[in-house]
Amino acid sequence: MAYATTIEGTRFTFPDLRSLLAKATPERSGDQLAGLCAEGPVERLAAQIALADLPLKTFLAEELIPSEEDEVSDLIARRHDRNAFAPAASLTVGAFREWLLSPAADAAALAALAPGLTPEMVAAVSKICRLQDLVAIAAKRPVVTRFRSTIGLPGRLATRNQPNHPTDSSAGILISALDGLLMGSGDAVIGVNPATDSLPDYIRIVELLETLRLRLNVPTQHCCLGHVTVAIEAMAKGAPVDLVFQSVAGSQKANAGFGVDLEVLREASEAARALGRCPEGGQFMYFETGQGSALSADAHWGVDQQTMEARAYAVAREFDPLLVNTVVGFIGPEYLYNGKQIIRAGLEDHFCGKLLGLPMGVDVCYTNHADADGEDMDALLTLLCAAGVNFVITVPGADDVMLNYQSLSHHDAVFARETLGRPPAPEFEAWLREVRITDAQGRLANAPGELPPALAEASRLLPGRAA
Amino acid sequence: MAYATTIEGTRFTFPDLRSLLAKATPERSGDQLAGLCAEGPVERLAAQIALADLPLKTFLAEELIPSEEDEVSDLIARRHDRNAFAPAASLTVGAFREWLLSPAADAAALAALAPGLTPEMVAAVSKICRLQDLVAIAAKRPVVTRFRSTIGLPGRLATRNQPNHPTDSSAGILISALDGLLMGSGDAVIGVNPATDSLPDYIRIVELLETLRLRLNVPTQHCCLGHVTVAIEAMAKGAPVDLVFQSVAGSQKANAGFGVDLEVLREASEAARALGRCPEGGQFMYFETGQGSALSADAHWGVDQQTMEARAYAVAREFDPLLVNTVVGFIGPEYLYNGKQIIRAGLEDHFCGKLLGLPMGVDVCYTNHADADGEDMDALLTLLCAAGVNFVITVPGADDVMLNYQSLSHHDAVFARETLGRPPAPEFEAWLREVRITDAQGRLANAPGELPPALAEASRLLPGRAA
Amino acid sequence: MSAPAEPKRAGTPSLRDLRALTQARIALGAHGAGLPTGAALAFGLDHARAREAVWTPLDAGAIGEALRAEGLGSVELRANVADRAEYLRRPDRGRTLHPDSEGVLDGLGQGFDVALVIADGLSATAVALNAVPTATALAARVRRAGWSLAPVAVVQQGRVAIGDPIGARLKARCVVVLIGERPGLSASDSLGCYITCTPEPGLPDSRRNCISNIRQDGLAVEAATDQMEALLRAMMAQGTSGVGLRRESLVSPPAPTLPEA
Amino acid sequence: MSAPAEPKRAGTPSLRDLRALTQARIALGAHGAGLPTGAALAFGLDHARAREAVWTPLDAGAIGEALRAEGLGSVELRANVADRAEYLRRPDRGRTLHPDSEGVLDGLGQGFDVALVIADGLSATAVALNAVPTATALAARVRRAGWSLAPVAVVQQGRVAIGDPIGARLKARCVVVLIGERPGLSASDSLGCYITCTPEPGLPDSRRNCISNIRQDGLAVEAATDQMEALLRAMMAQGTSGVGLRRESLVSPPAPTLPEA
Ligand code: B12
Ligand code: B12
Repeated sequence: MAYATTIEGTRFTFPDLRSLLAKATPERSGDQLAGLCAEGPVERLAAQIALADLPLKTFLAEELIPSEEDEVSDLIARRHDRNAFAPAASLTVGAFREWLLSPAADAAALAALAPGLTPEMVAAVSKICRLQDLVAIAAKRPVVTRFRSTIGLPGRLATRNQPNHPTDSSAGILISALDGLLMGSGDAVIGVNPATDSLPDYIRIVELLETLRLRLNVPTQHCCLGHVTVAIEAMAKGAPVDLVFQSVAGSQKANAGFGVDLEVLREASEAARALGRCPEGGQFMYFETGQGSALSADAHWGVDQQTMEARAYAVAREFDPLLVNTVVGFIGPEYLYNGKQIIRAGLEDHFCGKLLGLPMGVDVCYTNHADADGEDMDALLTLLCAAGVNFVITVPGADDVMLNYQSLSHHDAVFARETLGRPPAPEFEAWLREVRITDAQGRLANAPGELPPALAEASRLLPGRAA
Repeated sequence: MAYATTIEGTRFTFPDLRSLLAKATPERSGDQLAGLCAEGPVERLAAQIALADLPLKTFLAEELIPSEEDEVSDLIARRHDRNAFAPAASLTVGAFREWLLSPAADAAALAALAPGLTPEMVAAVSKICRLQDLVAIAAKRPVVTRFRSTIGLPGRLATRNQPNHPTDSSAGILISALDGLLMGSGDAVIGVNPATDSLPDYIRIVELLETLRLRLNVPTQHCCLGHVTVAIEAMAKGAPVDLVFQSVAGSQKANAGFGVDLEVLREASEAARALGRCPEGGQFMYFETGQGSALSADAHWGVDQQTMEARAYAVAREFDPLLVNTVVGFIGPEYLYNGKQIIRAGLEDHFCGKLLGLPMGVDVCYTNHADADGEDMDALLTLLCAAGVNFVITVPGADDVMLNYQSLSHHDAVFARETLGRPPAPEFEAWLREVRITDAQGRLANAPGELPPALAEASRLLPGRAA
Repeated sequence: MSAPAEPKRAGTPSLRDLRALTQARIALGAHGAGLPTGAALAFGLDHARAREAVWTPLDAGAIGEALRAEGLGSVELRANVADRAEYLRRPDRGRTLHPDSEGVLDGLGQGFDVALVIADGLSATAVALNAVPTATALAARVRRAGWSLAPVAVVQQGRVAIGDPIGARLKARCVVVLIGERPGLSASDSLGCYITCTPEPGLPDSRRNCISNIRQDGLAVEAATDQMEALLRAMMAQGTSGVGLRRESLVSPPAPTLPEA
Repeated sequence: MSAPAEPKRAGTPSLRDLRALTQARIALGAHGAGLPTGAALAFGLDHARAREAVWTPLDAGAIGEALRAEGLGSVELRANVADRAEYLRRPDRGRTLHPDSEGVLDGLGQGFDVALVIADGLSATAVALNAVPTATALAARVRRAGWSLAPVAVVQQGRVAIGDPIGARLKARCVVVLIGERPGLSASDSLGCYITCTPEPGLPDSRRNCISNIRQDGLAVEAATDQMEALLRAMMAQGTSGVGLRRESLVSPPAPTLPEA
């Protein structure tokens, strides 16, 4: 079906829902690369105006990618809850935005609505939201998950401590993880991206992290972000796997590009549950996503990258994750050209994920081939904290020496705690005080790099000391 | 004296303090226009490294603009308090930044230091601060002023209600002011920029605002932002002038371009004090500044625009103002090219003003010839609230129909209150509740544009009703 | 599920009924802190339009034609600016004449009482709509006052201070610059008028007087030229302009009459 | 007036003493939430350098020379990309050959066991430093294994998938792409290796295997080529690559030995 609107005598038409959504998307290099974006601001506004008038339920009638050919579409259709959707069933996209902003849309109402929303609906409404709307609405929607720590409580910010090393050296990973803990980072997860992709390395890394956790008694969980198939093998061998990780995307073909499908994710999830490490009712899956990955795998079906990203959340939602992380500026300028595009995309992803009921974190980051810098990240972190993001990634000095990009520094988490007033997960906050990493006010208590006495145990893990 | 640094074998030299400061400034179209900026990122870093090593006290020994030829320099030199400066006297610019970030620099320490700081010192340190530093440090330095309302208390945000009209129509101004009040805006000041510049119009406008204030019993102050010389004449004729306004800049010549000097400002200040409208110990001067105005008047002396801006604060500081407002994106792209430059400049200005002890507000704004949009303003507002800005400007729907630019909307103040948790001045907050503009939670209580019963009085001011 | 629309209370007026009193975007309504979707999209569209207006070129030929139809001679000049992108970044260049244009002025004679300049400034739209009527009305007043008027200079890519070199070269006692003000969100047709006595390059803005917001929904042409005439009279009498000019003698604009609600 | 530097407690170790264990920026110190000024400025400088590295062009001639010195023949190709700016925005073009380059391949023969591609990717620096030693070591292993090796293709403005059309045109059983990984803040010399069995245009990345972080402070050339050989052996045996490849047979990199603190 075609969609159209007239602005001052000029008629703009959009042949189908895909093109309407793509043309309504704020400027983005990835959609330009795909040849999907609006020609200019006026065509974009025309698309947004037409989109605002579109009944939300259109997205139930018309699929962007046919269910017959795509298991993600099929999943979205199967899981849609018509009863939950009922209160919004008569709204247009524009009226839905207004309702979301209104006081009526409080935490309870938003939680009740979530199973009635599809990725396409939330992507659509995000396209007619300003940054401020994205912040204001998301801020009303806490999503809380728990394993050893409780993540996503209102007014708090958790962090993933990401101690990567270019050759996965045990000592290098360990010391980096400790550095992060001493700066107060790691309540969402201590998670290593392995440079290598072998099973023995995977097992070595999770064992290393498990030792660290047990010795220091840190109320957190750990993860080796290897491929999910490797995780399955490792679990079969009895490795201490806290969280199962996988990158996911918004179409079956894109997931195939990542070497996964719903079936293998389900298998992994069941294997992890069977380990029984996570307390009953808790969560243990960890997914990463990011705008552009579907296009990168030539698996976007002519759908704009932001909508594809929201569809990835349908995959994540299926497995009740502890953490979902959009690595927003990670891939590069071909998808998000500069700081401005990264900032908006980060807030969109957080917004869409939260509306769908996901525990959203954001990797606030950029690469050296993008037109962005640390100041853009300062802005995005501050906006995300206002929006109530569940967690962010932090690395030593903002420099990931293996993945070759800049994420946040552990210092930035200190800023979030001390200036923005966002303490970490309560269990972790208590632990930080107990071991005297922070003082009574929650401020860092030690000289840089010094282990507080309560962590003397940790020193035995260090190279050259008795283990 | 020349300054130099060597990076990987390449030696960078800077002939004098002016060029060192200019080259250390983050990229900015105004400094490019003036031909002062660094050639590229590496030269900029070299200048920043050299600047970080510079002893702070150099700025006392070496003047950027000679006192003999510039009364602003003379004022800066005369007012410098060596005792207050003592604790920082041995620091370099780089160590000063570190101290500012440290817990030792709390509100009391920063307040005690302020009279010892010169504009050049704070400009210098701002140049080696990231956005996050600018926010974190400023957030520790509340500056509180009061007239009928108390502005700048920690955790609060005041607003200037700016009801401009292209022909200064009384009805047009009034209805716009009321619209703002109904949205909860106006505790810093209700301030009109007159389109006209005649004395009768000036008097008519202040009388109109005075009537509004008295009828509604609003705990705020008002202002007609005409030229200070007109204000002096109006006061002589007994007009009810709450605040005396003037635009000021960082050199005598630039102020002459504005048609003012320290003498005339002093005269105006004394005249306003003599009116006795402001409670004892309160403040009643209102200044506006903005990067680029000195260069625009060809009065920048080869000094970069951000340092010139900080020098304008020395002028403002002399008169113990109630409000200082940097109209950051107001002039246009020749000084701040895009959203990124506007965002940084706004935070720099706020930071420098606060360190100097000024009650800083920011006009979060952009023009249609700049490469910026409302989303950049969303980011800047959120960052400024984190930094503890005293007040911002708001206009109906973000559109100033007389000055032809976009500032914040009254709605944005609602966002700051409801999402960022920044209530207005306590007196005004109480008034808003009393007259039922807001409910018990501080949320807007009325349908748009409807006067609550308690404001029925206001309706008599409206055209077509008995006055 | 939509925001509660309270019934309008009898007796209390609504600002919505009074929207005609200002172009300002009052009584828009709000959902939480958010603008209604319609208002938000309208804002976006207006922004796109206003940005376009900045880049619209001036049709100087058409202005010359229209002036001729009103019996006014004119010349076309341009400032020393390569293109619109440079114009935005280099206001200094918009204040000086292109070398090609300097000679043009020399053929026009010297020693006029009033020189009149029309420059695109930041809005060619404002100039296209309002410059010729304003110039025509002002010229009539100049003639009536018995002052001599130079041929109108129509300048591409000009800034306010372009009047200084033009006025100086023509040895004019006063120069009146009619220029497109930066386009706003609601109006991109606003004309500014800046008058300077004894113009010469390098004068500060404090040496000028300004009348602003000349456009259909702003200051009317008659009222604006009234003020221009009064300013010119004061300048001719006092030999100066700007903040030094004594203003007692100036007419104040008529108090706006309030429409009935 | 500077941040309190606590005396180092006896007995408890400091991470500062162990900085050699990782290139990561650990134990930087903090003032409140802020980085020390030195670290903040160093970060800025590293960022400026890393951005430069992205734009540094590949000296393909020099690579060819160096390969020749090692006894390896090569050809110069380029992807279908106009310049670096386009390269960054259009990865799709970096995956296809420029028409001029297609013919070059046709003269080289077909049906090799292994084709080797060196492409600038996002860091010509990485290629300049590490590609030739890696290629030389790999070529020796290929020869020892008795596989045939095509002349090395040196590609300007190439992406990982440029190996697909090259490998397909050469009808190679496996293609090994050595490519500059995006420059990081601390290292802009990191080389990536991507191997694909039965290459053809349009293959998904799940059909490749990857060995990454080949550089001085990362994976050593010997260890890297060890893994490459193992991967090639598995691929030749199983006739596939990527996630479908069974890995049991692969050597795992030697466990890093921990330096004494
Ligand atoms: C931009 C602007 C400024 C900028 C000018 C810098 C710049 N580079 O553009 C700044 C912030 C510095 C400024 C300052 C002032 N401005 Co002013 N400004 C404007 C604005 C919003 C737009 C002007 C425009 O579009 N110009 C067109 C472009 C093409 O011109 P330009 O050559 O690029 O820029 C020149 C003019 O803008 C001129 N200019 C700007 N303001 C003023 C004011 C006066 C009195 C004069 C003579 C000239 C002048 O100076 C610029 C450099 O030569 C107008 C509002 C409007 N709707 O026009 C008010 C406006 C013209 N300004 C006004 C006023 C009152 C002032 C101040 C006197 C305020 C004060 N109390 O100190 C000062 C002093 C200006 C001076 N130098 O003498 C009034 C004038 C009222 C009147 N009828 O006289 C206006 C109408 C708005 C208002 N009501 O406040 N202004
Ligand atoms: C960018 C990147 C990505 C991007 C690629 C998209 C893009 N357009 O660039 C995204 C986020 C999609 C990605 C995803 C994954 N990646 Co990756 N990625 C990188 C990174 C950071 C830089 C790569 C680079 O510079 N390439 C050079 C440029 C010039 O190449 P390009 O042609 O522009 O881009 C291609 C390659 O980047 C390639 N690619 C990227 N990652 C991977 C992973 C594998 C296994 C393969 C075969 C190819 C591949 O896909 C791109 C499109 O063709 C490297 C780390 C590093 N230091 O190199 C890790 C890295 C290569 N990725 C890795 C992994 C594990 C993955 C995933 C398998 C993660 C997961 N568990 O799902 C997925 C799957 C990738 C796939 N499609 O099969 C590992 C590989 C480990 C190994 N030895 O096999 C690395 C080393 C980092 C890590 N340890 O996590 N990745």
